[in-house]
Parts: sequence; C-alpha cells; structure tokens
Amino acid sequence: MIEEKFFKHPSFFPKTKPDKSHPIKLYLFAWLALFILSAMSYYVDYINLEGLIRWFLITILALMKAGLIVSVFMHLAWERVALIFTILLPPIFLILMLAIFANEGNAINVIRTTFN
Amino acid sequence: MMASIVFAIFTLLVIVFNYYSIENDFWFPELASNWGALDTATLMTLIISGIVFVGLSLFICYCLVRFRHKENSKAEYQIENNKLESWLAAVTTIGVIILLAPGLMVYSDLINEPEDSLKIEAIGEQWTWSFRLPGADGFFGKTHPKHFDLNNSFGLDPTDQYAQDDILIKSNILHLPIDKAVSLSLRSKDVLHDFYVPQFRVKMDMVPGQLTKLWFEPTIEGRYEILCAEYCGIQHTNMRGLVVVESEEKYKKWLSEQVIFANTSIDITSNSNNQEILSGENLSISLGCIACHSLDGSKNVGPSWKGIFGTERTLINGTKLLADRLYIEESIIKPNSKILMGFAPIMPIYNLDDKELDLIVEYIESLN
Amino acid sequence: MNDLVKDWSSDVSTFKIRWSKAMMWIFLISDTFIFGTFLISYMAIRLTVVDSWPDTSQVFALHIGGTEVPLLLIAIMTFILISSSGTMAIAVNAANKKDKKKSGLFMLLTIIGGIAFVSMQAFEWTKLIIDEGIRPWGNDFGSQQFGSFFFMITGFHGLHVLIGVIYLSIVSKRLLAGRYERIDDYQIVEVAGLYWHFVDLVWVFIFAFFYLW
Amino acid sequence: MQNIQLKESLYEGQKIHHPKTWLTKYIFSQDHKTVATQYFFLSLLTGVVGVILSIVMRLQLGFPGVFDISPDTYYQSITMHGMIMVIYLLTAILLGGFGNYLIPLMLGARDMAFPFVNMMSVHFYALSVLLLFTSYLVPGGPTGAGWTLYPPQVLLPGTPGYDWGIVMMILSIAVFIIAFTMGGLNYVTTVLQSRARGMSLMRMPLVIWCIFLATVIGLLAFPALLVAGIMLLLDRLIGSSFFMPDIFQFGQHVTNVFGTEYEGGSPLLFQHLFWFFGHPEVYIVALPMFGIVSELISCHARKNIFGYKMMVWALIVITAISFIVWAHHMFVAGMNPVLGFFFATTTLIIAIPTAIKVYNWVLTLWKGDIHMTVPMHYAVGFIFTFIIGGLGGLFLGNVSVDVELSDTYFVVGHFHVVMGISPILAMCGGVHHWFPLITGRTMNNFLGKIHFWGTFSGAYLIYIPMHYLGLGGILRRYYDFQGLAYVSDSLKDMNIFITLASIVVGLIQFIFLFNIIWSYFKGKKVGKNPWKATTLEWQTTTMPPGHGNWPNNLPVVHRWPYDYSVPGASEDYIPQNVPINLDTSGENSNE
Repeated sequence: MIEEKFFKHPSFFPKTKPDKSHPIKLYLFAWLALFILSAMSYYVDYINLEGLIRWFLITILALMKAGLIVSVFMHLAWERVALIFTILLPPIFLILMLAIFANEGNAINVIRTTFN
Repeated sequence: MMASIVFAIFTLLVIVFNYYSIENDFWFPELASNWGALDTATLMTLIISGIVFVGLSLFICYCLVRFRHKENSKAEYQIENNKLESWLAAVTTIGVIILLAPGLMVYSDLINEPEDSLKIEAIGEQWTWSFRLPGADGFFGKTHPKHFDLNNSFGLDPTDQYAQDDILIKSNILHLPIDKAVSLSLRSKDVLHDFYVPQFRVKMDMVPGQLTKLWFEPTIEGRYEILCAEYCGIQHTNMRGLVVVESEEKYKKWLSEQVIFANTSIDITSNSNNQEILSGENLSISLGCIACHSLDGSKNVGPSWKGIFGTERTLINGTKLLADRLYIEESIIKPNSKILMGFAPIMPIYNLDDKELDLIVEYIESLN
Repeated sequence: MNDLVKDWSSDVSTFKIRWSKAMMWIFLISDTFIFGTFLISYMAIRLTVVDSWPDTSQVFALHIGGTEVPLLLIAIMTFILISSSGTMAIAVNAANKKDKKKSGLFMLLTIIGGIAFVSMQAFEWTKLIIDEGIRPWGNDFGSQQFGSFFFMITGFHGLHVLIGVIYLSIVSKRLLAGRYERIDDYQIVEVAGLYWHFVDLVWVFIFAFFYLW
Repeated sequence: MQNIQLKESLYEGQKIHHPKTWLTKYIFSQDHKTVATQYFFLSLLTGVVGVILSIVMRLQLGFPGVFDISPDTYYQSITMHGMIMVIYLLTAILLGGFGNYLIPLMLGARDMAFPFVNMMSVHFYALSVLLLFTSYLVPGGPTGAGWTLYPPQVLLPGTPGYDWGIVMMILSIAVFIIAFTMGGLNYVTTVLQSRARGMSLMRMPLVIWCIFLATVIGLLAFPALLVAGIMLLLDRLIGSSFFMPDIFQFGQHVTNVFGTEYEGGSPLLFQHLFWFFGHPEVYIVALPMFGIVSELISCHARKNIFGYKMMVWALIVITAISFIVWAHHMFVAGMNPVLGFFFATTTLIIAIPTAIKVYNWVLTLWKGDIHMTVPMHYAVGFIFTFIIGGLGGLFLGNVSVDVELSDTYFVVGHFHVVMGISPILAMCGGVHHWFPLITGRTMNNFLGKIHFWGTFSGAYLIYIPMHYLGLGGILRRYYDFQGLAYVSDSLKDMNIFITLASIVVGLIQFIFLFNIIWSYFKGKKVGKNPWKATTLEWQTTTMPPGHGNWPNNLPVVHRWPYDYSVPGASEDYIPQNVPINLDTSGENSNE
C-alpha cells in the first residue's frame, strides 16, 4: 500500500538536529593541530625554502588546514553524505578555471618576455 | 491543421531564402587566399544542419496534422523508449564528430604558420593601421609600449641594432607579393582591434600588451580592404586599410621606396616652411587626428580641417567667433572648452609643446 | 553511498538539515567561487606580469628591536583568527547542548578576536601605505599589481570579517537576551558559526597563496 | 484522506504573515506570488526600453543618416540593449518571475523558504534597474563599450561613457547580483528542503528542475562577473591596472585617475572572467525556457513528456558542461591558440544532450492528442526557433568555422534566435498557460494568435537573413556600411527590409502587453484547472491560490507529474495528488 510506503520512509522524520555531542577535547585537538600546521607553513617561509619543495609544502599544509576547519569546525565530517558531496563537487569548476587561467597567463608572459 | 501548414511554409521559406541570398551575394565573398578549407567546413556544416532542420521541422508539421485532436481521440501512454533514445543519441554523436574532426584539422593548420613565410607586423591604433617589415637582416627590432611617442609611432627600441633597418609603413596601405605565405604578427597601441580581410577569410584580434599571430597566402592579385572586426570605439566603422596583392617585382619596387627606422624621426628638427607642412602632416597622422577630422571637407566625428582656417565658426551656445591660430591651439589643448555647433565634446586633450602646435596649425592653415 | 542515493531520491527534504543551515551552506559555496575567482585572477596576473613580484616576507616584515622578523604581524593575525574560530566551535557546541551562558561567553570571545583581527589589518594597511609607500598603482618593490591585489583581496576578506563581527554581535545579543531559549532553538548559532569558520577558511588560503607563495 | 497534517518540525519558518495594509499587500509583500508579479512587471518595463533601443539601432542601420543618430547614441543603444535584455529582462523574468511563482506551488509548499529574503531580493532588483537607468543622467551618458564591457576601450576616451557610465553600469550589476543571490538561495533551498510529502526529486515537474538547475548555474557563475566588475571598477577609480596594459592612445601614454601610467595588466583576463560568467548565463536563460516548453507540450498534447528521466539527466549534463565551454566566445580573441581544441570539443559535446531534449519534445508530439491551443502554438514555435538556434551553434562552436564567422552578423542572428525570439515565445506561452491560475481568467486567444504569428514570422524574416549576411562577411557593431567594396548593393535593401520587419515585430509585442492588461479585467472567467493539467499548482482549493497556497493541509504527492491519457483512467489526466490505489494506472505510473 502506498501510504505505508510513505510513512515508513525515513525522510518523514528527519533528524533536524544531527547528533553533535562531541567532547570539547576534539575541538581543542583540531585547534592545536591548526596552530602546528600554521607554524609549519610559517617556518617554511622562515628558513627560505625555495622552488617546488616550498610551493608543495605550502599548498599541502594549506589544504590540510582547510580540511581540518571544514571537517571538524564546520561539522562536515558528521553531515550526511548527500550534503558532503554537494559541498565538495562544485569547486571542481574552480580547479579547471585555475588550469586554463594558468595556461593563459604563462602564454602571455612568454609573448611579453620574447617580443618586448 | 492551418498552423502546421504555415509552419511548413516557413520551413521551406528558409530553403528559398538560401537561393535568394546566393543570387544577391549574401554569400562568401570572392576567395583570395589559401583558406578555401574554411569555406568547405562552413558549407559542410550548412548542408548537414540544413538537412537536419528541414527534416525535423517537416516531421513536426506531420505530427501536428496527423495527431491533432479529434473527437474521442486519445494519446498513447508510453513513458520512455531507451533503445530509441540511445540510437538517436548515437546518431547525433556521429554527426557531431563528422563536423568536429575536419574543423580541428583545419584549425591545426591555421595556428601552425609555415617556416618560410614572409614576416610582417601589423599595428592597429584608433583608428588606422600601420605596418612594419624586419628589413635586410630579417629580424624585427624589439618594441616596447614605453618607447611610443610622436616620432617613434612604432615603439621601436632605438638602441636595438635589429631595429635600425626595420621598414616602417606609416600609411594604412600594405603591399603583398602573390602566392607567398604571409605570417602577420598583430600588435595594438591602444584598444582591441581585429585584422580582417573578408577575401582572406581569417581574422584575429589585436590585443594591447601582447602579440597575436595570423597567417595566410594571397592567391589572387588585387586590392582588398582591411577592416577592423572587433569593436574599438566610435570610429570602429571607419577603421579601414588596404592590402594590395601584386606580382613579386612590383612588390620589390614598392618595398624599395619605403623608409627604414634609422632614417625616420628627423622631421620636427628642420625649419623650412615646406618641411614643416610635411612634418605637420606626419604629426597629424601619428596623432590620429585624421581619424576624426577629414581633410576633404566631409563631416566626420570632428569638423573637417579643409578650409576652416580664418573662417567664422558657430559654437553650441550660438556665439560666433573667428577660427584663428589662437582658437585652433586652444581647441587642441582644451578641446572641450569651445564646442562647435553639431559636434559632440568627445575629443581627448592633447598636451603638445609649442613647436608641435605650430606644426599642426601651419598644416591646417595650408589646407585652405 | 546507499545513504547518498536514498537522500537524493527522498521526498520533502534532501539534506535532512534545517533550512537556515542549508541556505548558509549554499551561500558559502557561492562565496567560495567569489574568493576562488579573486585568487585565480591574482595567480593569472602574477604569471602574466614581466617585472618581478615583490618578496612578500620582506614587504611584510616587522622591525622588532632592530632585527627584521618576516611576516610576524601576519603570523599573529593568523593565530588570532584560528583561535577565534576555535572559540566559535566551542560556542556552537555549547549551543547544541543548550548551554546559554557558555555559548554566549565564547561568542563574545570570538567577537573580540574578530575585532582584534580587523584592527591589526587596519594597522598593517596604514603601515604599508605610509611607511612602505605601497599604492594600487605602484610600489618600490616590484610589479605594480602587487599593491592593488593586496588591497583588493585582503580588503574583501576584511569586509567579510567585519560583517561576521556584526552578525555575531546580533546573534550573541539575542542569545544572551534569552530569545533562543524561549523558542528552544539554538540553530542560528550554528549557522553563524558556519559563516565564521568560512572566513577563517578563506584566510588560510590567502595566507598561503598571497603572503607565503 | 491522504492529506495528513504534517509535523511542524518539517515546515518550521513557514509563519505566514497575512498582509494588513495596502503597502504590505502590494509593495512589501512576502507572498511569493506577489513577489513574482513584481519581478514580472519590473522586468517587462525594462524590456520595453530594450525593444525601443533596438528600434533605434535598426533605424540607423536601415536608413543611415536619415534620423541623425550619432555613433555615441548607436553604441550606447547597443550596450544598454544587450545588458537590459540578457540580464535585467530574461534572467529576472524567467527566474524571478516564473521561478518565484511556480516553485512553491508546484512543490506543494506554503511559500518560499525565506519569504523576507525573497522580498528583499525584488527590492534590490528594483534598485539595480534604477541605477542602470540613472547612467543616462551622468555626464557622458551610459557606457557604449558593448554589453561585453571589454577593457581597455571601456575605460578610454573614444568610447562613449568611458568615465561615469561604466561606473554606474558596474554598480547596477553588483546590486543585481546581490538581488539574484538572495532569490537564488531561496529557490535552491526551497526545491531541496521543502517539497511536499511524496514529492521526490524524480517526481518534480521539468520546469522546476530547469529553474532549479538554472539557479545553481547562476549562483556559481555570477561570482565571476562580480569579481571582474570589481576589478574593472578599481582600474577606473583607484588607478590599479588589472586589465590595463601600457597604452599609447591619441599620441600620449594613457594615465589613470592619479596621473600615473597604466602598466602590465591583461585585457584577456577580463574576457576569460566575463565569459566564465557569460556562457553559463546563456543556460541560465535557456534552461527555464526548456522547462516551460516541456510543461506546455506535455499538457496540451495530452501525453507524458517522452523520456522524463533522460530529460532530467540531459539537463544535469548540460549544467555541468556549461562551465567548461566559455572560451568558444574567444576563439579569435588572441588567447593561447592551443586552448581552441579543448573548447571546441567541449562545446560540440554539449550539443548532444541539447539535441536529446529536442528529440524528446518531438517524440512527445508523436502519437499525442494535440490541442492547438495558443500556448501550444508558442511551444511548437519555440521548438522551430530553437532548432535553428541550436544548429547555428554548431557553426560557432566549431573553431575553424568560427574563425570565419565570428564578429559577423551570423553571430547576431544566432544569439537573437536563441536568446531573443525563443525566450519570448517560451515566456508568452508560459504566460498564456498560467494566466488563468494567476487571475482566474483566460487571455484573449485572437490577440494571442496575432502576437504569436507576428513574432514567429518576425523571427524568420529578421534573423534568418542575418545568418546569410554573416556568411557574406558583414561585420557586426558597424555604424554603417557605406563605401565597403566587398559588400553587395542589395545589402542596403536587405537592411531596410530587416529594419521594417523588426519595427513591426517590436510593435506587435505591445499587443501582448495589451492582451495581459485587457484580459486581467475583461478576460473570460474560467473554473478550476482549465487546461486539465496534472501538476500541483492547479490542484489548489481556490484559484487563484490564496496566501499560503494550501488553506489547511499540504498536499501529498502520489505519482509523477505527467500522468496524461493513462489507459483505463476515467479522465485523460490524473493529478499528482490522486492516490495510485484509487486508480487502475498504478503500475504505469513510472515509480
């Protein structure tokens, strides 16, 4: 029967407040981790690492920090999969944009350095 | 019923118009370069899409007649037919590939210029063209926007030894030898322009602060207009040039008459009156005055220079005054202080020194 | 994964979260695109320009007793913003436990952090404009786009922080006034928290790609 | 009996503020229906201005020199016409108007998720329109750089409105983006979070799918325009040079407002940013048209839309790809030529899902029971014009063909068929279809048919010739064509013909406006659900729906939205909220 199908459907009584009773310890840990990561990225600049290694470290550290903030502070880790996917998919377009713009910028730079 | 018939009529009208436009030359201009491939690609797309359009349209018209509402007629209940739809998708994909593949091949030719091509640089500015050839050494001298000034309208680096023998063509008429691949480097001094010769088919924007490339091979002797295809300000329409395709020897002769960079930029120093008129003319060209002020009395964005000197002019506010030396100098330095009747206050301010002012005014005076 | 399909094919509500929270998340995605586009344009121009890009650790250095400490101020600002983010997280956690006092207290701490951040940024701007002589149309260190991009990106981020401070003040005022207690609904604190964490998130990338890169 | 009182927790925030005064009823109303009407009339108003501007242009082109239209006026008209039509008319009317009206009703919600934000959205939109038109009052008039606002000419003398017109334009756009974001967040949240019980995503009418996806595109694409606008504004106001390289114009080096020279910027960056917004914008306009037409065809052919699932997936694919095709507007703009291969390929790939949608519309007509009502006229006409437009896209997307055709009248013809005539047909069809729902009266059929045939034939007579002019290499944005050797003499007559045709079509549009007003007072009164449609908006207890849409209980949805001509059913349509077990068509109902 159709009614049963509907009433049994989980979406009828959604958890309007997903369970977020995490211990404060978790936040303090994330907090500490963020400090350490920031200090590390600051240190990368302080000891004047150059070239690929510098860029690699900076990017990795930034992404790790971002991951911590989004997943722990913004609770995304404990959200439903549907939401997580919706949040994480659109930035793909930004990555493609980045690739194209980088290519374009390089091309123009080459032109300018060779012909001026 | 009626509706579908009218729809069908309009569909066929497209085909009719196809013939009409071929009759009336709304069709590819005469081809004068090696880029017939572009026409082929376009024509192919036109035919395929034309067939698809007529087919689909007539099918719709048929449906409208065949399945129009009648007494107790009832529609068929079919939710979907994945087999049919995947077939249609597959056919469309094949069609797209058929269109795309040749296009990409032509494009790869388009962006790879031949090695032995004739190197020419075209410079666009509001609203005229000028050209530069590498000269005897076969190398372009370095250029930089910061070198631009009234005597160095190509922005060449004076210290570069390659630059000295570069051939500068300040007029907007370019001569080309026939059946020789030409690769153009395109530069712009001010805003976006686009080098376009309809008979050569290809076009490419000129972007300030960078350099774009374009190549073609003229195949028919003749004189063809150069047009600006990218909107570049109110005189966009009047930004025209001329490319003359001629035999090798004629081209050589023309080339030998052109000045090289080392011999330019001497005009302003000399003093004889005749010299000044000449260099005033050059000045007015390099300043781009003549883009807005015609020399033959015809009305343009700005008032024509022919025969204005010493005549009485009427301003917007109705006051009349004599177009003497002072008035003309003021109109150059503070253009929007006195606006002529029937013209818009759009002239930019030119801060020229007294000598240059004199040259311009002398030149205008000489046009009487 | 099964959960994913079930949610998307369910009726009524896809995400099973409150509307305000869903709206904030969607807004944050849109805002991500704004900041992403800012940073990508910055990258494109920095790749394009011919003259060298200024050495940031030299530009943003701070002189402490004669010795030059690179990026000190920025490090402190980062520290403050992360801390404020942490306090905000605790405030949200307390709000979920319906602990009005604690939540309000930590929100006030967050607001103080935000104000400190903005004022330090103001100090940094004045230092750069007056001492270093950096202008949108040029500077003594290198490419002239440096100044304009710095003022544009940090300015836009600072604006976000400022809005966040105002937003949080309103929320905390209502919280302490007991409005949410009455309707027994502390959702809005969590929503405000999302926004604040996002501001922090953006700063992470600005710090990495503008100051350190 | 299926309408079970829902738990409050599902519908929190749905406090219905019943209007007290005239002001709160018509100006500061939070009712999505009123907001939609406000959007509708405001955008129609700007649209009228846009039409007048286009007539100004055509007069110059048809009769050069006769009407004494200066180049400034001409190029300012081009710019304002483009901006108004693309952003302030189409985006606003399709999402703000139709979206606002239909989403809550078709989903079985009481109102938008955030009625107050919704109200703010329409007020910000009004402000942006105001700012747009004040640019006619600033010194130098509105900007005349073309709707693409390309630097550097947009900031340089030699282009009209280079000093203050552009500033007003950017401010107006920024305000519009704020307004759109407010509205967009509402639409997305409402669609995702407050559907009726039983209304799963795969049971949503296609028009809601389309408006939803168009809004998503907008929320992700408008940021690029905002950023580009901000950077352009800074170039103009604080002397930065993001887009301005070193420029030597009229014999002098161009300086910014602080007297220092521009240096090192990249004009191409703006073009990339602009088109990263600009191409998705095409789909922001196109998808809602798709949706409206799908509804009309299905309802008036009394047949379920063919291949509903395929249609939805096609829409999603189009949405995704629309973000990675933008540079096909820049094939000859001087970008790195290698990118041409990538963007040509993606562009032609997007043609496939679009074609599938067209096939499905045609297949919906096949073996249907077609009532040639006025809305059906519009819908079928849309299919014709859209086929033309789509095929034109095959030319311009294919890079080497584009090299030959870009910047010619082929482009003008193409995007006017796609974004000029097709939206008009879809919009007017939608208005004819939903007018009874809004007012309780039908629109006048006779006037409707006059307007349809006028507009439809106009589409052919104006824009088909333009395609052929493009083949002939006639360039767009030209003030006049005098003294061009390669242009045939018959171009003059053709321009006159097009001008006359466009004037007629322009005037015919006023018949439609008159029809709306006339029918509002004098139109034939009709009962509930005159078209016998299945979707929820027609199932409200009162027509037009009252404030809050559903007086006591929210409806419960039991079937997909296209149960037309179900075998064995008593009527040839079964509304979405009729339980399946009350009817023999359960097994057919596309569960």
